[in-house]
Amino acid sequence: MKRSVYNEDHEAFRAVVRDFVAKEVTPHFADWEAAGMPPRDLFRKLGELGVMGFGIPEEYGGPGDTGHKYQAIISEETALAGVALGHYNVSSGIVLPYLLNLATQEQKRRWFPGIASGDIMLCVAMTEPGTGSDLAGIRTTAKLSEDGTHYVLNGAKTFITGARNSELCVVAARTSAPTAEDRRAGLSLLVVPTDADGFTFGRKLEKIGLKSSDTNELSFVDVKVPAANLLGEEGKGFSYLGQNLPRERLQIGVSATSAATAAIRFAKAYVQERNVFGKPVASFQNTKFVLAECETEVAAAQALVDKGLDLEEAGELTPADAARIKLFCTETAGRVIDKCLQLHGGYGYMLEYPIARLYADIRVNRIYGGTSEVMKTIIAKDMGL
Amino acid sequence: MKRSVYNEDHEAFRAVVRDFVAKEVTPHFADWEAAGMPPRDLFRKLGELGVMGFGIPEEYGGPGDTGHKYQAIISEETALAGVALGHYNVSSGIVLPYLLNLATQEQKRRWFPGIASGDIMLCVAMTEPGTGSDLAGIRTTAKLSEDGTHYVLNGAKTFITGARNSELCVVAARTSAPTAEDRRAGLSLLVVPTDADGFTFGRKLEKIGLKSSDTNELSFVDVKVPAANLLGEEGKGFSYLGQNLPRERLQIGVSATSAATAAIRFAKAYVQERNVFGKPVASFQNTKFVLAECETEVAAAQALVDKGLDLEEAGELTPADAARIKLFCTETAGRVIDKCLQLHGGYGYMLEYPIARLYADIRVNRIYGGTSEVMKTIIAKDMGL
Amino acid sequence: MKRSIYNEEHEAFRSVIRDFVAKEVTPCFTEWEAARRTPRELFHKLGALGVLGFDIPEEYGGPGETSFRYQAIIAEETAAAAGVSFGHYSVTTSIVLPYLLKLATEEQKRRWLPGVASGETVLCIAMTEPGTGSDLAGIRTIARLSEDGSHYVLNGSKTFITGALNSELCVVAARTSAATPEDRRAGLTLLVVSTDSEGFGYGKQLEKIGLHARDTSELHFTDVRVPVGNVLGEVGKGFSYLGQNLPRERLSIAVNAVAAAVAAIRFASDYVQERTVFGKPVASFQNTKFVLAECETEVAAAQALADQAIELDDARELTPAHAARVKLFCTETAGRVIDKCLQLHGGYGYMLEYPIARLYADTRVNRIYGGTSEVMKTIIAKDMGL
Amino acid sequence: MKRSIYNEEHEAFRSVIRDFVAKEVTPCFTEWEAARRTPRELFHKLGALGVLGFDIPEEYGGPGETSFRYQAIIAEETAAAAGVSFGHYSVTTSIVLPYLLKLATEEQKRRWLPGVASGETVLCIAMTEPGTGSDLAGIRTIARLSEDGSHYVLNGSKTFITGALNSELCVVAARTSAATPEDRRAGLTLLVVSTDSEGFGYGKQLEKIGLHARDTSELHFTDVRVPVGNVLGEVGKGFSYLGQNLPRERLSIAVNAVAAAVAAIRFASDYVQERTVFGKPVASFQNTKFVLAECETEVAAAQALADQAIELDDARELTPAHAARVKLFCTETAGRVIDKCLQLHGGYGYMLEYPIARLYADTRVNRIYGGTSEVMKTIIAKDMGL
Repeated sequence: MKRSVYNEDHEAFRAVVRDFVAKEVTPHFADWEAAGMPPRDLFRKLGELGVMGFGIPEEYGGPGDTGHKYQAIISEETALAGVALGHYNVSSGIVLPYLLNLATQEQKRRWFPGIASGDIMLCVAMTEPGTGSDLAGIRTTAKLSEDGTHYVLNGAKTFITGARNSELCVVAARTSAPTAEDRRAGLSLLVVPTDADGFTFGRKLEKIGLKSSDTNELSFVDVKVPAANLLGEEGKGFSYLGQNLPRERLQIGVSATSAATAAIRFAKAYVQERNVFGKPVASFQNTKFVLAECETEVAAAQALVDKGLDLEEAGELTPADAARIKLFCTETAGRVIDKCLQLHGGYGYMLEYPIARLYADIRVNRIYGGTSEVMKTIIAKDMGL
Repeated sequence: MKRSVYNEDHEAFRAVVRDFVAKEVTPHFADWEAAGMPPRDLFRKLGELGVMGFGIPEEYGGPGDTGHKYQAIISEETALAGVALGHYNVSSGIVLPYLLNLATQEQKRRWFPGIASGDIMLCVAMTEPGTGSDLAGIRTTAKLSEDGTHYVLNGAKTFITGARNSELCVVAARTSAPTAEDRRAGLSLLVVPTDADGFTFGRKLEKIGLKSSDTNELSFVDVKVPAANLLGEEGKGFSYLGQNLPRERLQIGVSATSAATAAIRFAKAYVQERNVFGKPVASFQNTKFVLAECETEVAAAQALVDKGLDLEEAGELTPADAARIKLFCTETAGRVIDKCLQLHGGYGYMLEYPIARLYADIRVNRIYGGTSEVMKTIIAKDMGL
Repeated sequence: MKRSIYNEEHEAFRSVIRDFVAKEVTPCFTEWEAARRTPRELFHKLGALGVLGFDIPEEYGGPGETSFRYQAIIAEETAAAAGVSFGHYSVTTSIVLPYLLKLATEEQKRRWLPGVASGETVLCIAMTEPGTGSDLAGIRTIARLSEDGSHYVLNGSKTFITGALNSELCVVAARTSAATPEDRRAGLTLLVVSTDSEGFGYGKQLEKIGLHARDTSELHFTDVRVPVGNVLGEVGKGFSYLGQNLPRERLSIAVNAVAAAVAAIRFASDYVQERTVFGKPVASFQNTKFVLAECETEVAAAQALADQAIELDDARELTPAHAARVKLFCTETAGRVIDKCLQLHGGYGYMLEYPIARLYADTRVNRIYGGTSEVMKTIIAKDMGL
Repeated sequence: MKRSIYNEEHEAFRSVIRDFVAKEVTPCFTEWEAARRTPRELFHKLGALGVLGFDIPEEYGGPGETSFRYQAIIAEETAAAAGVSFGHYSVTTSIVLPYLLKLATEEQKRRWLPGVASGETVLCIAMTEPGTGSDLAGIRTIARLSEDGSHYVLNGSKTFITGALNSELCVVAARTSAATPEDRRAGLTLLVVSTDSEGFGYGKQLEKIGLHARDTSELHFTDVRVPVGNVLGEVGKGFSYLGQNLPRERLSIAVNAVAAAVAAIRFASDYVQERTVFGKPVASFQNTKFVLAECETEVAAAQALADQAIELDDARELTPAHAARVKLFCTETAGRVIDKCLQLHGGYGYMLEYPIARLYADTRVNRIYGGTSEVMKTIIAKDMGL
């Protein structure tokens, strides 16, 4: 169905991104998957393309606030090509907004130009082994030195995406103990250079999919973090978390929908090429109906996402709206990609077919950024239940 | 989620409709269901309200072309109230458009003022016993008299909605035999007064739901229809059929979505009132999750419908778009209403609860206006499959 | 798929039932639906057929203990025949009679059971009250013992009572003393009340989505005198009696649901083979084939599960959690299958003269009564240690 | 739910297998997955255990005809233990061996079967060719008889060959004469090819979504000499031999799928009881309970269906359409159930060190291999007369 969320500028940008993906990503993607991450240089190229610093004011080398649709286009184009840009979205879509909100003038000067150019990549370390999404249970500690010049960081984190390609890591740590009244008190955010002494990479976790980005355990042993790297106010870390979640969830919805669109495209091409019993698979009624169902569900997901993009631009996207979009689009994408794989028969199980990768990759979409169950909790609350 | 398809004029109109429904429909609806149809007078009241003649030019007593959104609002408001306006939508949404497209100047003068005022209600007779949706198989014949003044109509029709409350019936009949090359040749549309000699009502069909509108068998025995009541050209009947289908399907999508919205509203009210084991049903996690899922799916359906309304207004709604909307919204409504009934427990099976009526009513939405399977066929063709 | 739970004797019984259904039920069923109840005589005929007194000992006019297989066959032959039923037969036989078998005294058995077996005495049960739903601890109907201790005086209202219009005796759950703070369930007693007692009033008949051949009513009790000799079991222990027969009741619902699904597939298979669209039989479309193949496969699984449970029931090993699994699975499956089979009928599927339409309207309640799917899940999860 | 298909002897066998899995498989399985194959020695150990030669007559070193129950137990104990497997064990034992049992001559049996039973000779099969998919009539690999009639010269390529790296013999479907216009299936012959023959080349190993402990490869044949004594069955009748054992193969896939689903539920139950969220165990949330109750119920039905089929197989009554129903239902159910159980693990469910992640990646192919769900539906619909 005809979409109406993008204007001509957006479409011009889309053409640039598509071109970049075709030249710089698709031909190398299998290598990146084998290596478990893209080359560090990818992000410098993205910096040259001007897409690393969305939201960074022009004075610091960024394009200023451009609205979220440009980022949505990047998600769409990579998903449609069946590839990914490593932890690009973590850095630009998830971590950078923390800095945009919380960094001081001095910090901005120090970090933003490098981020915009792709020389500084960002990751974030929240989850700890055993705590899951319950951030109030964080046990990593950051003790201020006696002279007040630095914090001493100790602890362990897990599920850290993109750490091996990042220069800075935003770490949630305890600067004081929680209080009886408030389990969430005492958390602070520190910006930690990944090359600091005592900052160690642990195991690289093996995942079902998303093979082209690294997911790690980290451990901190007496890491010295300058006090000037405190992000926001000490002890207020918890309140900063999740402020950007609606956008992050919208973004997941965008990319899930595009992945589903790509899956339909792959399946359609496959069933038209492939013969069974002397007839193209596409000629069977079941094939037609399954793809028609898929396309219809994706049309609804796209309408919902597009609505979300417009609401976001107007500053009207509520947290519950974002939850609805994430829940619907990721559940839809899961179903659709599963059906499109099925139409590939045995080839669908072979990773050289992009549909197999999509299947393995997409499973985590119903989990990260808040599981479907968390989304339902948010929506039910919004309904007054 | 915030909707953006309606402007202030629409919302003012909505308030009028809501008021009408609350005063003139809801209090009497159970009686209409018991009677199997609403009183004939309802449509005169709707005529006074000015909603019987959408599309009829002002010179014939109508409001002119107002765009489809006003009709959508009527569907929404009736569905949200869990009621229906008899065969209002058949007359105004399905049959009137044939007349708007095909009637001659003289016919318009003869019929439109009465239609706009609610004095002339319309129904349409296509399906015949045994032919189903295969209209090329029509066997009802209309033979032109020797003097060319009238046709003599003979045959039988079935599934005719609203015939007992209609003054005119558009009948598809054979004015000549089909040709070997074209099974569809020889069909013509005749506008037949329901009080004509030989126009007989057969059985009233018992349905699972939709108890407030009559569905009938009709038979024609030597019914004399003036030649001046031929609609469009003789023999071109088949080509006229289905021209308005995209709008009709959009309309079904609108009302299915609103019915699902109503179901969620009913279920929410029920679970908040009702206690089980000393706790409100609303306090159980399952209740919350089920309603959150439902609301999310309906949000997607609503986004899709709203997109459809905008496209329709811009003249850009393709037949495949309409098929997508109908398929998605009716399938969603089916699932959602089923779940909302379930939350009512045993009460959900009792027809005095509106959810039970919705359940019985909605089942046909996946069938009429073209089944889900027909929609899939249209969509697959549009996908190039 | 080939089933193994029936032997020749069962099949002989099946053909008796099939005959009966064809002669006595199918031809009149539409009338019964229009009348919103079966004729009372149906139960006399069922008594003559010998199917009203399963498990009633021979001394009281019954056939003695009987495998559930016979009831399963009845479910299969009624639902599977044409989506018909024996009205509230399964209520009297599978739900209420077991209370009497379990709790009635010798004297009560002599008084009631022969009539039940012959069809002279049809049974119904009154638990739910307006506003209490399935929370039986909230029952407010009161039975006050008379001063001379000879009878109870019953006052209150009940709702959702199936088959009351055709019943002679109604098992009523009533409060004989107040609930205690420690035990909300204390003070309930079961009374067997004659429906022709003075003060026993029928309220409005409830209109349902389907199941039109069985009446569902409200009841009102105004100073109804119930002899103390009609107390079932011990005074005050009513709550503990409730639900003891639930596993079999749920098995019965499951078996009915599977039979209905089997019937739906048959109706749809017949329909799609007769009916042509665009000059081709509907059956020739791949979608039709696939949908029916899916349906039949799911029903094969449901049937296997139900058959296994029938065998466990025979061996007295059907636990409440097993029965919950069987009910949940079979009713959910039947719901999906019947919906798909209706869809294959197109517009005809919405017309009640087609049995598929009736099945659709009738079976929706399967996922609700006898405990909703949600209640089943609660029971199963508990059994899983969750 | 209580199962009735196993007796004490079966349970004794089960505990042997359980031990073996715990000692020989689970500790090394991650390594095998990383290596993308099991060590060849595994099959010697399995031979010593006596599970490689089911149905091989005693005179050839096997245990004679054996109920499928033993293979079902192996499926249950491997999948259910920790989502592990014996590599391509089920291919050699359930898929390829039956061809030899059915078609081999006396001389061939003497030559091959003892080694198969002992684990000296492991089997694989090569049907699919690049570009032909499941349409076996399109096979282009050619076996040309030598002028002296002593051997065939084999040329061509195959793909999707499971376990070839660990196999000594490969059953290859090849064209010994051209297809005729009347019969596209004519001219196919089965040859038993030694994998160490000259010209027998391993192509690239295919990367799969899961099932990493079994190798899947392309094969290339370049002038491979195959003695005429290695023709299996009659020349030109290859097509008619294919698929004769499919019902059991499909039953085997179904049984594996059910075992995997059972394991998934166990992993999820354990996880949700250990894991806390917002200070409460995940198990305490109603959604968790309901989801697991649904899963367990669906798996109970799948188990009942599969058990019924195992009994039918024992009685030689498992028809192709029955087997198709069982495969369709059990693999679709396992797919849904494993997906839900993964979801309950949250982010951990996506990490391959958790067995649920492995199960998810491994079982996706169940709905595809051995005939896709769509092929199953086609078979079932035909059986229904559609």
